Amino acid sequence: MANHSATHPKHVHHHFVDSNQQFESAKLGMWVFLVNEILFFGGLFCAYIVFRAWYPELFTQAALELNTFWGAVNTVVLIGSSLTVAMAIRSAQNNQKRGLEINLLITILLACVFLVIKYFEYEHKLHLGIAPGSFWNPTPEIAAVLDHPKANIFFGIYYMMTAVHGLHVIIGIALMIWLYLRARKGHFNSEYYTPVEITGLYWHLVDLIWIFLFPLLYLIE
Amino acid sequence: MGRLFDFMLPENKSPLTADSTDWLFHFINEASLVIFLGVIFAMIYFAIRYRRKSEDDKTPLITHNNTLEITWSVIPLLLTFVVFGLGYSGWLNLKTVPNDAYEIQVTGFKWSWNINYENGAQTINEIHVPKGIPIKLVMTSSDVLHSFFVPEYRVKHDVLPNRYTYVWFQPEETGESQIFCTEYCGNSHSNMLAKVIVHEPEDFQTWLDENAGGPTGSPIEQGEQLVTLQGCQACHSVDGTEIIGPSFKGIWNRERKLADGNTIIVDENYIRESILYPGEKIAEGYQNVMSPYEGRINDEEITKIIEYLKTID
Amino acid sequence: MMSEHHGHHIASAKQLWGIGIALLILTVLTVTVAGLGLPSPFDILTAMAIALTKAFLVAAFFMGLYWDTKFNSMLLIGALAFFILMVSITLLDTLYRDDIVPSF
Amino acid sequence: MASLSKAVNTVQMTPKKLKVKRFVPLENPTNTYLTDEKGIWAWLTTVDHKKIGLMYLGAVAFFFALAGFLAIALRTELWTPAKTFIEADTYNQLFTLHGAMMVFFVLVPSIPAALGNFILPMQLGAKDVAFPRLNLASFYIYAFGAIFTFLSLANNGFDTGWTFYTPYSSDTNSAGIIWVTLGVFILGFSSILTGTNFITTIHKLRAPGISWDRLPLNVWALYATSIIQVLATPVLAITILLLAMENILDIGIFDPALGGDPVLYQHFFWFYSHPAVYIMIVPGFGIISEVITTFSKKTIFGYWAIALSSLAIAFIGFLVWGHHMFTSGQSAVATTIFSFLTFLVGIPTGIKIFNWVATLYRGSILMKTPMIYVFIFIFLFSIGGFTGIMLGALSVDIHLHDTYYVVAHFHYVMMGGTLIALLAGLHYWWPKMTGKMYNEPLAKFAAVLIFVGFNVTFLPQFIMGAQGMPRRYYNYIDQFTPFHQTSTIGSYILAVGFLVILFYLAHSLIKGQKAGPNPWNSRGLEWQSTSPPDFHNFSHTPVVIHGPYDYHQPMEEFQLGLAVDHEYGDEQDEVAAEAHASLDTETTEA
Repeated sequence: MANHSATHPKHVHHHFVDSNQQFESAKLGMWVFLVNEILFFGGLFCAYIVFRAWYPELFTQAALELNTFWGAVNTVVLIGSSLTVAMAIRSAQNNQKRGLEINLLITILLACVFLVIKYFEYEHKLHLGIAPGSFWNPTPEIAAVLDHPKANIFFGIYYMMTAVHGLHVIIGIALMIWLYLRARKGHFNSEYYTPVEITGLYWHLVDLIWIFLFPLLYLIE
Repeated sequence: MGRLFDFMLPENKSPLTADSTDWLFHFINEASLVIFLGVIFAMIYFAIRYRRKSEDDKTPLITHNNTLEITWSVIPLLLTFVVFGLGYSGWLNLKTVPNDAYEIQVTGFKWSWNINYENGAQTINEIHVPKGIPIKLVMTSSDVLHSFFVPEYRVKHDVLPNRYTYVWFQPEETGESQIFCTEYCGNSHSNMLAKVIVHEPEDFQTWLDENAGGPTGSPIEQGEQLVTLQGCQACHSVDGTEIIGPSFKGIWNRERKLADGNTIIVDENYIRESILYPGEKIAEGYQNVMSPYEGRINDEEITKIIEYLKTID
Repeated sequence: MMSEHHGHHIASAKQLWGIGIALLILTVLTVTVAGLGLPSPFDILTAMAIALTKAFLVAAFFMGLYWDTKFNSMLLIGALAFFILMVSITLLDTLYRDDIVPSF
Repeated sequence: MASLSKAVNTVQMTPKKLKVKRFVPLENPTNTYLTDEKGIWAWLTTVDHKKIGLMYLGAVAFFFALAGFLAIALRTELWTPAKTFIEADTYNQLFTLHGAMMVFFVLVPSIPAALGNFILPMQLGAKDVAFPRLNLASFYIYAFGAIFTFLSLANNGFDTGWTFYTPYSSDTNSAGIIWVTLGVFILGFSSILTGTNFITTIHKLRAPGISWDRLPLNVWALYATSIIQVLATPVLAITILLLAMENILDIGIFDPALGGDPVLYQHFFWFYSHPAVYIMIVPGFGIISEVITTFSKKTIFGYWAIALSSLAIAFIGFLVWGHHMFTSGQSAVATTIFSFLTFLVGIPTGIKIFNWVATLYRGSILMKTPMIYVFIFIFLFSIGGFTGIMLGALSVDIHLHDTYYVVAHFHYVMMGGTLIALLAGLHYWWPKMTGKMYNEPLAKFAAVLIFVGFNVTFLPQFIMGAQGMPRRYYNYIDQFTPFHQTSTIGSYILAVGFLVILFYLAHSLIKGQKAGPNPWNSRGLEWQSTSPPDFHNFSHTPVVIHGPYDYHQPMEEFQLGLAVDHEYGDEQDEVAAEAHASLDTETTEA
């Protein structure tokens, strides 16, 4: 904090003493923001837990309509993207411009794969009339298996959770594209890679949320 | 009686439910007043005694005093424990309905209270009860949240759709007590008033027997009673006055302009639809605020209401 | 230089790949265990135990909490604590609605 | 006086020694944050925390005036038991708007985002908050939220009460509810960004020497507030999102008609909205601590008791939300536990009040306007606190819930507490923010008007509430007429009080006397800069060797800065630093 002798590099804003203080501040700020995110999703998890405690049989029944295989594939895809983001940060720390670009690109690609799979899952459910809220209109075959008066609520929660998570994935993709463009211009190096680091933190959180969503929604037998 | 803050509370007409509440109310007020006056007195005394005499005043360095800190943490803490305990026991009493309580069904809806008795008697916005025995109200709502409040009995509970909640009380004198709805429920929330009417036990029995079985008389007379009991008049007048919805006066077989621009003839089917699914065809110039009566009224009753409406011209 | 910057730990590629593979194995494991059809509540307990392990791996190594200042870990733990608080107090209501007076 | 003393002190600080010298703030600064960049565009795009703070202050004042005007309309309507001059629908929309605006646009951002933004970095000796651009973004997000809320008025409005209870709010056909939920959702982000910014700033941007035991209590209070903002606001966001989805899509989580549970909505809502009460009041506590020490010229009594009680309130505040739901139909177990915990939150609040009063003991007390507001605060807030104890007691709350007693209680806490503290802070820091003094006699007169008007307005509400008058009533039964009329008269007196304040503050901006850097002779770090401060707050890097309330130490030792050349920052900085150095006449052994 008291180190004033170093020159003030260009990427350091005027109100910071040095690069390290700026980096630490950004990282702390991001963690505080992640606290927000956790409690934001926390509300949905809370609704989930309350309703699951009330109607455990509904959750067992309704989870059968969700495709465990594709859910698992999506889990693997997101874990993979977390790994590539971690590798991207490592590349930036080691001044590997090319590695950074490639890892970011793979991450974006995996995030898109996640969304595509999610899209087909939604599409399939909507086709069967398993739609949120007032669009709830299951086909007779589904209604026969899913004969619970509160089935609409399970899928209300399912759609809210996955849609809000999906929205975070989309925001993540946008951030990642922004990083990629900056990386190509050579903005990042071992001295300055703060945006990569904190976007990485965000992306890992998106992965963390999914790590819990997957068993809670798909893996109830 | 004769406590300092008596002027704040309404008359106590149900001592079994109100006494402990009132005692605690007075206790907290009096204890608070003593501490409050102490704090304010100290503050003003210091302000005068230690007013600034010159800009060079030197003040002593007093950083803290653990004894004092503990004293003024622990004493209020103990006091609040006492208050918690008393509040808790009073509340347990409010929750514990005596076994021999007389049960009455109450349904809240926008914006009236419908009261049902065991023998089929029905009233609107009037709860007739005998004095001297515990009364239990089993309450539910047919639309949004309401809250049932009788200040003179110190009882209150929210009324929820798809759930039953209850309050109990035991009035000890005949007369009337005001009922309020205290959970905001829309336009006429403040008109959702009702009364508890306390009778001598024998008078109550007479009243109950006279009203057994609900509406009586010709279909038209029954229709008229139903319009009252279902609370229609909170929004629809029968004399042409505009309240929240269109008046019932002179609508039968006439043309009616709808909010979507179409015109319709007011006939049996339109009235039936408007009772069961009021949002389908809104009359021009009115808001869609009525809650659907689907499930709350049967076809026979609708027919009687229609017969009655035909007669208002 | 790097020793001064305690936030700038560089994880080795080997470490990161190791964590990634561990996460993959745990995913396969949780799907397999779910297929066994353990009796309730053991099914949900194992699923949550595995999910928590995965979350720990991600937070500690991918997010670098293991090398980071303690305060950032405290933030994460604090957020979880408040989440648990929210859920457990809400459950105190929703699970005990049938008791007319508290049955302590 | 003119000697160019180059003598330099060495202060022992871990881990290394710092060379410090004294910097006396200029009496007549030529270059301040107000003259730094001019023009409306410079203001709108500024990332300077001081300008953003002022913009927030202006916006908060605007919304307060608007919501206050609505309050006057409501009180006027309540002059007679039936219709006085507006329809029921209008009345219902107005009280909803009054509540929503006062809570979300005024009270939540008032002290942290307006005064806090201005003062916090200065009290830390920082040049700005950690994320200046996010700070500006939070202001615009706030503005957007406000616009959406007003758009709801163009879409049939909303009349649900600021609590938006389901199923009333989810069944309503008015599109207004969608717009306002969107507005509140957006506002939440503004609040979150402010909280995130403050936490990071307090952790990472403290000037050399400001250890945790030298943090001003205002900073401790803002720190506690920020923690609540960060932990609670996201839950509001998700609640409001679920509510909007309930209204648009009927997803059924909260609507009993679709199988959901309206009481669950209340849990979600109050999980935010009860801690939000502390978001509003805790920063007020911070201001009181600052003002009371300055005008007693004395060390705060019980520094750690006050600092830690803020954190305790922040924490316990999360455990008591269910006391808004004693009659709602939540379980008996939950009700009991919530009631018990509610009393615990009263204790740290009481501790604060006792410590403040103890601070006055043997002080050198000067009754300037900010100090008068502190006295008013302690008077009104104590009443708010005691009536809070009343409402926490289970059996009594059953009777008082949702009556005017509750209305009076939260006005005593929110207006008698937060708003009076805001006025104390505004008058206290006004010379620092503008460099001008206000008219002291007029200010005292306004304070008295507000005190009298407030009590005339809200004391009768305690009585009629206890008598049974429910809240949110357009019509009322005749027996309450005298109370309502007294209350209405009181509200007019209050309004006049605020108009007087508006008048003399505006006058001060134009014709106010120069204030000088430290008109109250405070030891606070923010007063050791020029009034108004320069763009970087200080022309030097401040070094702190005493606590902020060490009035037994000489003023010189509060004006220290790093005695090294400014090797960073722009050139103006260096010039200013040299100008100060030339004024440096003596040094003190530290």
